[in-house]
Amino acid sequence: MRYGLLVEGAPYSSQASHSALRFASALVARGHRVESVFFYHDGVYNASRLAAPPQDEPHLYDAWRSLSAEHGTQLQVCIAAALRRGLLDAREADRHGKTGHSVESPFELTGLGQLIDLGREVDRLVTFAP
Amino acid sequence: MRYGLLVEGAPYSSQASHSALRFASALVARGHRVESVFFYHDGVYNASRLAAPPQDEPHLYDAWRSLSAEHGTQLQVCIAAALRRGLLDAREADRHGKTGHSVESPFELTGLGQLIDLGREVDRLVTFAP
Amino acid sequence: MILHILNRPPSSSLAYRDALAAMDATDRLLLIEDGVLGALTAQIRHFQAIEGRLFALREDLSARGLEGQCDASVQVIDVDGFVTLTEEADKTVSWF
Amino acid sequence: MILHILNRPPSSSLAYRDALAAMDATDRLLLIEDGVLGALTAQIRHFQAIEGRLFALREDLSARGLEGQCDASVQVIDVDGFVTLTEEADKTVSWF
Amino acid sequence: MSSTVDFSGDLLVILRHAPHGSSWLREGLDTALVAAAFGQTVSLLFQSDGVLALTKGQGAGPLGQKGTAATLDMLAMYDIESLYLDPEALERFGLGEQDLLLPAVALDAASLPRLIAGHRLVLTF
Amino acid sequence: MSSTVDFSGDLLVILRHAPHGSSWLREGLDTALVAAAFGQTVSLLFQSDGVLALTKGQGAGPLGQKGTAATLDMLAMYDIESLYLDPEALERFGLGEQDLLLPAVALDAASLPRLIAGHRLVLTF
Repeated sequence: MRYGLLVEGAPYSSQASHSALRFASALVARGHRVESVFFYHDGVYNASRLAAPPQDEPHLYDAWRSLSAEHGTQLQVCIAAALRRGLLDAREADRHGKTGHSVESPFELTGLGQLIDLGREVDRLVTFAP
Repeated sequence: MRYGLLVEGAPYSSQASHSALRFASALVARGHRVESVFFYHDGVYNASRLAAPPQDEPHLYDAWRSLSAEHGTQLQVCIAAALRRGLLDAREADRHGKTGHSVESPFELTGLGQLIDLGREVDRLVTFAP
Repeated sequence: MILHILNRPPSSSLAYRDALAAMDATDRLLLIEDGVLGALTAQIRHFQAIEGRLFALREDLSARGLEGQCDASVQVIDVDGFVTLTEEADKTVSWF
Repeated sequence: MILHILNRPPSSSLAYRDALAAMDATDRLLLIEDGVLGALTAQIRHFQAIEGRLFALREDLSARGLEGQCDASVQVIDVDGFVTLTEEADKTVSWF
Repeated sequence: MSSTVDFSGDLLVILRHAPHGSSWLREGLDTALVAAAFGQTVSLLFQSDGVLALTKGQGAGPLGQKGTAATLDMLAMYDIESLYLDPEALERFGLGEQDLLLPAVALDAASLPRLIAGHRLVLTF
Repeated sequence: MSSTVDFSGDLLVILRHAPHGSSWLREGLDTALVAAAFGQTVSLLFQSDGVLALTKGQGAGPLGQKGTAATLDMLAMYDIESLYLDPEALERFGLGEQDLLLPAVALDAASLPRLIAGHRLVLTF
C-alpha cells in the first residue's frame, strides 16, 4: 500500500519523530511504500540541517535523510509553519534578507496543499503528534 | 526587584513566549529589573535569527532583542537543549562542522548552570511553559 | 504566600489537580493563557477548595471573548496585577 | 473499521475521552508513547467501553518497564502489528 | 441529529484546542481552508476546548496576536458550510447557541462516529 | 510523614512527566544534577506521571533512545538524596515500593505544601 505520514512534534522534545521513523521502517520492511512525510506544526523543526544531537542519541535528521535516500520518500515541510519558526531554505533566506539557511534537500518547503494532495493520493495517512 | 524569566515554549506554537514578553514589559514599566531570560526545552527556538513571521503577527525574535537592548536583559539559551534542536552560534557551528549558524548576539548559548545562578541571584524566577 | 500559575484548563488537562495539591491555605493560584477557561462559572467547581485565592488574567479572558462568563468569585487582574502578585509572593511555581 | 491512535495517558490528559466518543462499535484504539500508561491494570477502567478492541505498543510499554503491569485484556502488539492494524483499518485518526 | 443528514465529505478537520493558547486551532483552520481551495469538500468538528473557537467577542492578544475569529468569517467564502460541534463541550463551558459566532450542528453521541466514518481523511488539531 | 523531617533546600525539582514520551523528565533531571554540581542542595519530587521515572525494568527506546533510568543512578553521586513521591500517583498506576529503582519518601497531603515552602526555588518539569 501507499502510505503518507504527518509529523507534528519537534524532534527530541516529544517522541513523535521517533515513532514516525520507527513506523516508517516497519512499513517499508513489509513492502509498503512511504510516499511522503509531511512536517507541520512543530514537526517542521525536524528539517533543520543544523541539528547536532549528542552522539549517544538517535540522529533524527540523518534518519529522515536515510529514509528519503533509501526509499524515495519525499520530506515535505509546510512553508507557512516553517518560516515563522526559522526554517528557511536558501531561496526563502534570500527572499527574507537572511544570510544563511537551515533547510536543504532532501527536505523541501512546500504548501499545505501538498498535504491535501498526499491525503488524496495515499491509501493511509498516519499522524504522529507531540 | 530583580526578576529572571524561564521560557520553555516554542515561539508561535504556544503562548508562552508572548506571555513572557508581556510580563517582562510590565515588570520594567513598574521599575523592576529583568536580569535575564533563560530559554530551555522548546523555548530555545526563540533564539533563531532566521525566524520570518508574517508581517501582521508579533515578531517575537525582534521583541526579545528589543527587551535586551532597552533594558540590558540577558538572553541565555541552554546549550544542551539548543544543539540537538539545531540552534548553533558561529562557534558551535564550526565545532560541529556546520556551515552557517542560527544563534547570534544578544542571544548567547550557555550552560544550565547559568539558570541555577540566575535562580540564586534574582528575587523572583517566573516560568512560562508551553 | 506562594503564587502558583496554571496555563492548562481543567476541561482537558489534569494539571490543575497537581497545582491544587501543592497549595497551602494561604497560597494563591493565577490562571493564564488557556488556563483561564477554568475561571468560567461552568468550570469553577474544580477550584472551590481555594475560593477567594483564585485569580485570572484579564487579557487572556478577553482575547477569548470570555470576560462575561468569568465566575464572580474569581479575581480578574490585568498584567500589572500579575506583577503585584509576584511581588507579594515569596516565589512562584508554574504548572502546565 | 477505523484505527484510533492515542498517545496521552488518562492519568494526566482527558484526550482519551474525545477518542472514545469518536469510536463506533467496531473501531479499534491503539495506545502508543505515553498513551500506554492507560493500558496498566490500574488504569484500564477508562477503556472498559471498548474491551477487546484496545491495543498497546509493546516497545513503548517495555521502554518504560511496564510490560508486566499491562492488563490482560489489552492486546499487546509490536510495530509490525501496528502496521497490520493500519492495513486492516479504513483509515486512522490520531488523538493527542 | 436526524439520520438523513449527509455526513460525507473528503476531509474532516477536528478542532480540539482553544484559540490563542497554541497554534493548533489556527493550523487546523488553515488546513481546512487550503483543502477547500483545492476543491475538497471539507467539514469541521469543534470538539473539547475547540468549541471556544466559536465564541463571540474574541479579540487580539496583548501583543497584537491575531487570533482565529477572523478566519471563521472566511469559511463561508471557501464553501466550508458543514460545521459541527460537540454539545457536551459547549455545555461544559456554560455556553449556548446564542454565544456563537456561527451556527454549527450539535452532534449527538451516535452521529460523531458516523461523521468520522463518512470522510475519507480525518485530521485532528 | 513525620513533622520532624527537614523539608528545606535550595532547589526543588518537580518531575511530572513520564520517561520516553517527552524530554521534560530528562531536562528536569539534568537541571537537578547541574544544580547539585553547583553546590546547591537539591530535592526531587516525583508527581503525577513522573512517578514512572522510578520504575524498575526501564530500557532504551526502539531507535536507541537512552531514557532516564541511568540518570537516576547518578543522583547519589551528586549527593541528591532527598527524593519524594506522591503516593496517590504511585497507586494510580498500581505500583508499590517494590516496583521502584530507588527509595523515595511518600509525602502525605499536608507535607507537599511544606516541601514547596521549604525550598528557595521550585522548578516543575
